[in-house]
Amino acid sequence: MQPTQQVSIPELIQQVPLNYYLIVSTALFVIGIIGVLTRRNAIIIFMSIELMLNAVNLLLIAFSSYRSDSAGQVFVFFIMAVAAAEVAVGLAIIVMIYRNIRSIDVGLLNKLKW
Amino acid sequence: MLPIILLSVFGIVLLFMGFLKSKVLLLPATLVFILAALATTFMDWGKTYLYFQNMLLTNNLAILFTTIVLLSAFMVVALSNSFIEDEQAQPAEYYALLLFSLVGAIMMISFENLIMLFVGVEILSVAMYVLAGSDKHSPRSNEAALKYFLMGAFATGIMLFGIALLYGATGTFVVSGIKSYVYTNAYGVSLLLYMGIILLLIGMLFKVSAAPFHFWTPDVYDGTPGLFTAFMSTVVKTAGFAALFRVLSVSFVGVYSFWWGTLAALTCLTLLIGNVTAVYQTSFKRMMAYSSISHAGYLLIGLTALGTQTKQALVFYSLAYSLATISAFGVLLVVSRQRQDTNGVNENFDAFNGLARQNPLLGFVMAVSMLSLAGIPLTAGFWGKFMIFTTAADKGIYWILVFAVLMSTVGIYYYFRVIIAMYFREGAAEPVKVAPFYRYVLIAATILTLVLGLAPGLLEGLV
Amino acid sequence: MLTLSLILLPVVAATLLLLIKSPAVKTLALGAALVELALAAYAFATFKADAQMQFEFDYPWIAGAGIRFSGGIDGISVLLVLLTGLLTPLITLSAFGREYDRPSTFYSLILYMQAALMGVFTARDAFLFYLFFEAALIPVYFLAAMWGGEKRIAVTFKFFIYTIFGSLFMLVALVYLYYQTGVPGKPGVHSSAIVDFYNLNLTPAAQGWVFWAFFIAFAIKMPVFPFHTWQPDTYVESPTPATMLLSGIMLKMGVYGLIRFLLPIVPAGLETWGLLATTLSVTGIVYGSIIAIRQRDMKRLIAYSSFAHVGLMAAGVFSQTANGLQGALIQMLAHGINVVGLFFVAEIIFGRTNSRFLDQLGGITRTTPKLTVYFMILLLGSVALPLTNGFVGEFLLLNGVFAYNNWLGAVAGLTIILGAVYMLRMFQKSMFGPTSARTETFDDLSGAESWVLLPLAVMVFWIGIYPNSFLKVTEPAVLNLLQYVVK
Amino acid sequence: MQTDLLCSLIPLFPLIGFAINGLGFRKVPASLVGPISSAAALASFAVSLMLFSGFSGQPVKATLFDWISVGSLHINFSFQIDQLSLLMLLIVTGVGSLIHIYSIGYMKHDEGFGKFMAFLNLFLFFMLLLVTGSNYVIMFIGWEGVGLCSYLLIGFWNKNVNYNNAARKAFVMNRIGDLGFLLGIFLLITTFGSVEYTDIFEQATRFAVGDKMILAITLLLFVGAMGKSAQIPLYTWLPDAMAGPTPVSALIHAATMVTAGIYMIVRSNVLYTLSPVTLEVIGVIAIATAILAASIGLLQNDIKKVLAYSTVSQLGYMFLGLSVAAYSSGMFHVITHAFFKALLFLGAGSVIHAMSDEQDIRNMGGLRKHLPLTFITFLLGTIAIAGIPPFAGFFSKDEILAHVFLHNKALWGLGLVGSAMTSFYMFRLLFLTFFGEFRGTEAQRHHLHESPATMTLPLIVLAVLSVAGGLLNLPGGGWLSHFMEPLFAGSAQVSPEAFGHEIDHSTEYMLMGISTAVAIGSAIAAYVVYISRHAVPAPESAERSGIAKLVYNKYFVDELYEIAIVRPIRALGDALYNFGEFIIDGIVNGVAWIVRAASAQLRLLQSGSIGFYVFAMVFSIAVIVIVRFFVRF
Repeated sequence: MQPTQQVSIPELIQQVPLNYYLIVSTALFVIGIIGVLTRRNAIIIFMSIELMLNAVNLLLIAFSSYRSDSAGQVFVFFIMAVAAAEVAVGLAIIVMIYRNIRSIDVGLLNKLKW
Repeated sequence: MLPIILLSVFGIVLLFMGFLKSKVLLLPATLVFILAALATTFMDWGKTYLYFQNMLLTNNLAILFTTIVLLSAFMVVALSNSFIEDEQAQPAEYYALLLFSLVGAIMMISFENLIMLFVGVEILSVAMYVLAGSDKHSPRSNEAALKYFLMGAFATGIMLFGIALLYGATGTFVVSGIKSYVYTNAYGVSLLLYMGIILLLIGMLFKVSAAPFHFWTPDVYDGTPGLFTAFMSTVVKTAGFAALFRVLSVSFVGVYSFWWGTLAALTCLTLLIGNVTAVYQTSFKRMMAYSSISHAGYLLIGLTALGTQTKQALVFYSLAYSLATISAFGVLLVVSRQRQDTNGVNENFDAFNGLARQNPLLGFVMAVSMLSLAGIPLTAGFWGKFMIFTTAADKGIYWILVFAVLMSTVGIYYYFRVIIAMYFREGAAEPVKVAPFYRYVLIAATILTLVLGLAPGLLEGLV
Repeated sequence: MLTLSLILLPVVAATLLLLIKSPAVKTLALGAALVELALAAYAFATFKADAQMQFEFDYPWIAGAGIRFSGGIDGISVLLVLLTGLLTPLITLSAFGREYDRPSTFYSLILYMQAALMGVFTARDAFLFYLFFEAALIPVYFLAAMWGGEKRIAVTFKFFIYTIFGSLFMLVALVYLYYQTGVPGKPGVHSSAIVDFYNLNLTPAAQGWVFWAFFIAFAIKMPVFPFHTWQPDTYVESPTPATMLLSGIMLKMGVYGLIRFLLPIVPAGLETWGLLATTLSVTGIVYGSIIAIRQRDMKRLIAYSSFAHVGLMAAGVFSQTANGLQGALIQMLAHGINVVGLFFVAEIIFGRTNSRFLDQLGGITRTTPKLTVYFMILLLGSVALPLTNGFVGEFLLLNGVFAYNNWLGAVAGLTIILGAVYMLRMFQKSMFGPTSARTETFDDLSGAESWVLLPLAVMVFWIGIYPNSFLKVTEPAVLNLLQYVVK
Repeated sequence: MQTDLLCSLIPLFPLIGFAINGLGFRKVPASLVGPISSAAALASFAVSLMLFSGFSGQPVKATLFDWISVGSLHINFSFQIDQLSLLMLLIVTGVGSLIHIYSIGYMKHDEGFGKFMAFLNLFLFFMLLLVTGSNYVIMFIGWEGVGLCSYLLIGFWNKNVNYNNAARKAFVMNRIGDLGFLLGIFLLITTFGSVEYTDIFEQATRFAVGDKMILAITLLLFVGAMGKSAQIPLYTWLPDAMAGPTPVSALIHAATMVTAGIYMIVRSNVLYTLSPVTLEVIGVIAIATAILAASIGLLQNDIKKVLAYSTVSQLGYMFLGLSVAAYSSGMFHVITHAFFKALLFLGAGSVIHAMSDEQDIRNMGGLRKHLPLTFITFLLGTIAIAGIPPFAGFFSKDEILAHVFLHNKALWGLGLVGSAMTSFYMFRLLFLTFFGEFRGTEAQRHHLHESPATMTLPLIVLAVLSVAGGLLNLPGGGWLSHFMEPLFAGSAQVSPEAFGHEIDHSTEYMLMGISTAVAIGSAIAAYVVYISRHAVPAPESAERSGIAKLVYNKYFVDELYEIAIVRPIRALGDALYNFGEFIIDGIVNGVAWIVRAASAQLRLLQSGSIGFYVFAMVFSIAVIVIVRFFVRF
């Protein structure tokens, strides 16, 4: 048992090499993209996009910690706030569509084309 | 930076005004608000100021872009008189959203920190998502809203990833900070930066509907109510190009050789897809969507050939394009509403048949705006193209010029289909009526187009 | 100021015409055109025959970029200014015979067209030239497509796009040239004055490209073989006043462009490609003439003949000789007069018989001594009979081409023979022979019609008998221009 | 100064006449039309006479104004009076005046009388320009102008499609020649830098005989002469030109215009002397034309056609003379031919007038009783052209043949054959027309009458000239050759050997004897066939065999031209219009089509499916990243 050492969160974060964060968040981001690509349900697509945003957040926090620069974390708050606003509008749109066509399958929405 | 504050406040005021029974005051109030914002914009004229802890920066270029955006918004609002008659419409909300979106646009124009860019883009976009779906009972409008929203959010994600990478590479969100990083590390900039540049550019190119990130444009323009389409295709595009210009000309100019080739390829692709696809359209509105893609292509030439001329070219082109586009949509709105067919409003080319005879003024306005969009001399559009072409020539990129010339020939083809319909085809005999104020706005826009076409030197020296 | 008023007067008049919807609109338009003629004639009469620009105006336009709103008349412009001034009132008057729908628009478009043409011929700034070059297209396009025949929409649309397509390449070339100019000691400052383009030192490769950009633009406008296919259809489908504007004045823009731009700016390009360009032009002469021989539609026949004639002008310009250039200049004047007259005759015949087809006509001369005489005079001018205007031009042009290349000159000379074949055939089939059902009753010229044809006939002989009144005016400018060609 | 004024007056009078009658057509009273136009012609004749009588022997030049000037090239509108132009002036105005007077009688009843007289004046104007101009371009004005008048007058009765076609054919064939002439002028300009006769001939004397440039110039100019003077292969228009009123045939297509080619070559004699090859070519073409045309004349039945082919044939003789550098002999024949051929045509006109526009000699016969004056003059003309001494034609033709004999015996022999044929067809014409029984309709017989005095007077004058014209240049150095000698000073200088062959008298008499015998023999043969045996040519429908068919149909030359030239050009015109234009336009439209097709395909990318759109975006990002970072370029 090692004595529990008081570690600051940035230090904790820095215990993992930066590249790992990069890889993980990129993986998360790509998973989000794949989700957008493969799903037809509007809500799940939307969730995948949120996943992409969170990948960005993770990355920003990692960079922020490594650089000891608070701007990155500020940005994360902005992203979260804006994402919330986006969710509000996005869900409203999805609801509106559901009211009209009784479905939220984006595959059905292809009246506008060519 | 008063306009940002003013417009936000005015937006809220408008929402409250929505509680009033009478909707009559809304339109003039909005116009006054926009004019007030416009007036305050010029308070910073001639100087460079940093606002809000170095988050925003105003200079003459930003003021000019803001002016174009506000002018476009003014015209769009002025052409929105039909809301008063429409039972379904909730004009107070619409106007408020328009004002809010303008705040976003101004932020995109004058950001100094990438956070502001992101916030501006989102404010503008979220408002647009709502406006795209404002015709709640129309499946077309719904579809447009969803498509715009999903794809817009997706593009935002990409852009954010790019910003994050840039941050990782440079450790700052400040535009000029990135610039100094690029200059100080001229020979060893990291891969993260390059990747960040690419992803950030892609996110923004999506907003200005450059190919191959343009796919949302035709569908969304088509489904969105015409007035908001006009707003989208002018304000969003102008703000988008202002933002692109700022990042490219300030932050990334040091690595010009890295991105210009990619941008040049995308420019050509945009020109090709926008112009060629427009040829086959039967819907005027959809054609305008492709036309907006093609104009994004011309504007991109200015960025690809980034140089001393670019600023002026972008400003002039945006102004010319906005004037012409809004006049065109203005005419379309009147005509499509009075020429209903089985699908509701008729937004096809044949709606314009014989228009020049039934209402010579509308015909003339439309003709001038089409000529301007096609870049025919004596209109502002010609000088816009001319200036864009000179930027390319200044950089010596003549092949892109030749390609653009070929594509503008294609462009003439589809713009002239409207003129042909209006002037040379027979249409319904009943006259098309236009409200007086509406008419003045159209006349003013047309005269401005022609004046700029005759005396392009008027705008000279402003930037 | 004179030059500026030549451009502005028709604009103002046309705009006023649009505003007043009075039945007197015709007369007002004619009046404006006559005032303009007086100005043009004054310019011609007081023009000093030297190589200098005269009656200049010069204002900043996009001052920072060195682009100026400047114009003036030199020996090369002056004939075309005169031609434009002379033909517009006649074209206006010639339209009196038919009631056009929306007359105020119709006549104002003619005047706008005139303004643009005046601008083209007097511009001293390359971009101003381009502006007018394109702008001239719009009124005539509207004239053609609004009042034209059945297939007018498709045909004129093709014409419009095709010609714009060509001139856009010229724009690229102009922008290129503009960036090659410089003011000593001031990097980044350029000039778009045409004269400054003359003194550029371009590499041969660049000259080649610029040559083609110019050539395509002007070749489509004139048109030169094989860029001509828009032309016959457009001439046929357009209402005759528009056809007259197109053939009488507008195609001269192309020839003028060759002289003003191509020759002095890219002499080395001309050195390399001139033979090919001349061969194309000469091919057009023979090609157009042979096709004209078999046409039954009078307008189409004249269209092909115009195509053939303009090929000779182009070849003459490419010959880079004083003879060729002088010939081209005087032939522009002559051809404008002849072709407008011939189209008017076709219009008169069509107006009376409702047919332009030669096999449905015949024997018209029986009742129409006046028409016959005027038609014959114009025809003689057109087939280049000595002492008529066509001869002077063709003589000098052929001489120039012959000096450039004997064989091409000989082939180009076939126009002398073939021109006689198709023109006389047209004359014979329409005027002579037995009358047909359509020509049984045929009124001779009315007063207005005579007033159109009389000045044309006078000009036919004036130019033919005393061409020096024009040649002397243009000579110094032409010789001056040729200095750049041989540099 | 005096001369200047007179020079300009000569062409001015007919121009004024043309202006009065032309502009005042249908307004000038019919009784004044004739006197005005004839007065114009006579005035010119009078002025010509004045010039002639006051002529000092030195050429005089009168410059009116600088016509076309470009750079160093100045083409003056100027006249030159010398021996040659004086001769031509006298012929043109003299014979022209007579024909004007004749036309008053002949055309009086035609509705286009005023127009006709105006055209005649106009023709005179251009012809006078042609012969008095002091440079090649002024000559070319006249050259083309007479072609125009010829066109106008051949197609004078313009309701008849065939006449119009004939007129057009004449103009176009002339134009073919004119092109050669024009190209010749261009070569003159490049070679000598001037078009002025005096300049050119002065410089030409410095050239060597056989110079390539001179060869090209002379050949090209001769092409012009071929067209104007109806030589092979450009002769077929002249017989067709008989569609015009008969005075026109006499004036333009016999006496004056068609001799322009000879005038031109005599004028340019220095150049031609410098180019023996050209002279050889001219000789071959000339003799071929002379014989071919004469042989066609043997079987023609139209009174004017016979005379037309005779003209072609006689023109051949004139060129034959030129081809052996016997320029003055050629001119001599021009003069005598003008007299007797004008006479014959006018006589034929008188016959046609009397026969109510009948021209087929198979329907004539025995006219000598009804038209005694016409008969006698026609007879004199026939004897003159047949070459029977001592009439004009004998001397001139004999002089040519004598020169040819010295130069080339074979050509001389062929010339003699032609001469025999000439005599035969002329007497055949005479006998069939004036002797035997009348073969026309009753109506025609009733109408037969001698022509009015305005018509017979010119006949008499011309008959006198035809008889006495030979006096101008009697064998052994006559007045004419002496008069013209200064013209050939240049030629004599550059190539003395081409001149100065004196024929010894015994040869000369022998040659005269032979040709006289041949002419008389042919006349007797004609007498035997058409008087003694009363032969009448077979009607149109009759079957003809072999050579007769070939000759009767004019060797099918017109048909040959139709097949070899006219139809291919027409077919080419159709082909170019239908296929050439289609292909060129197809390329233009094809580009538009490709754009549209591309548009139709490209827009399908816009499938409407969000999934695809996002996929496209992601795919594009991937491509951009891969290309940007992993592809090296």
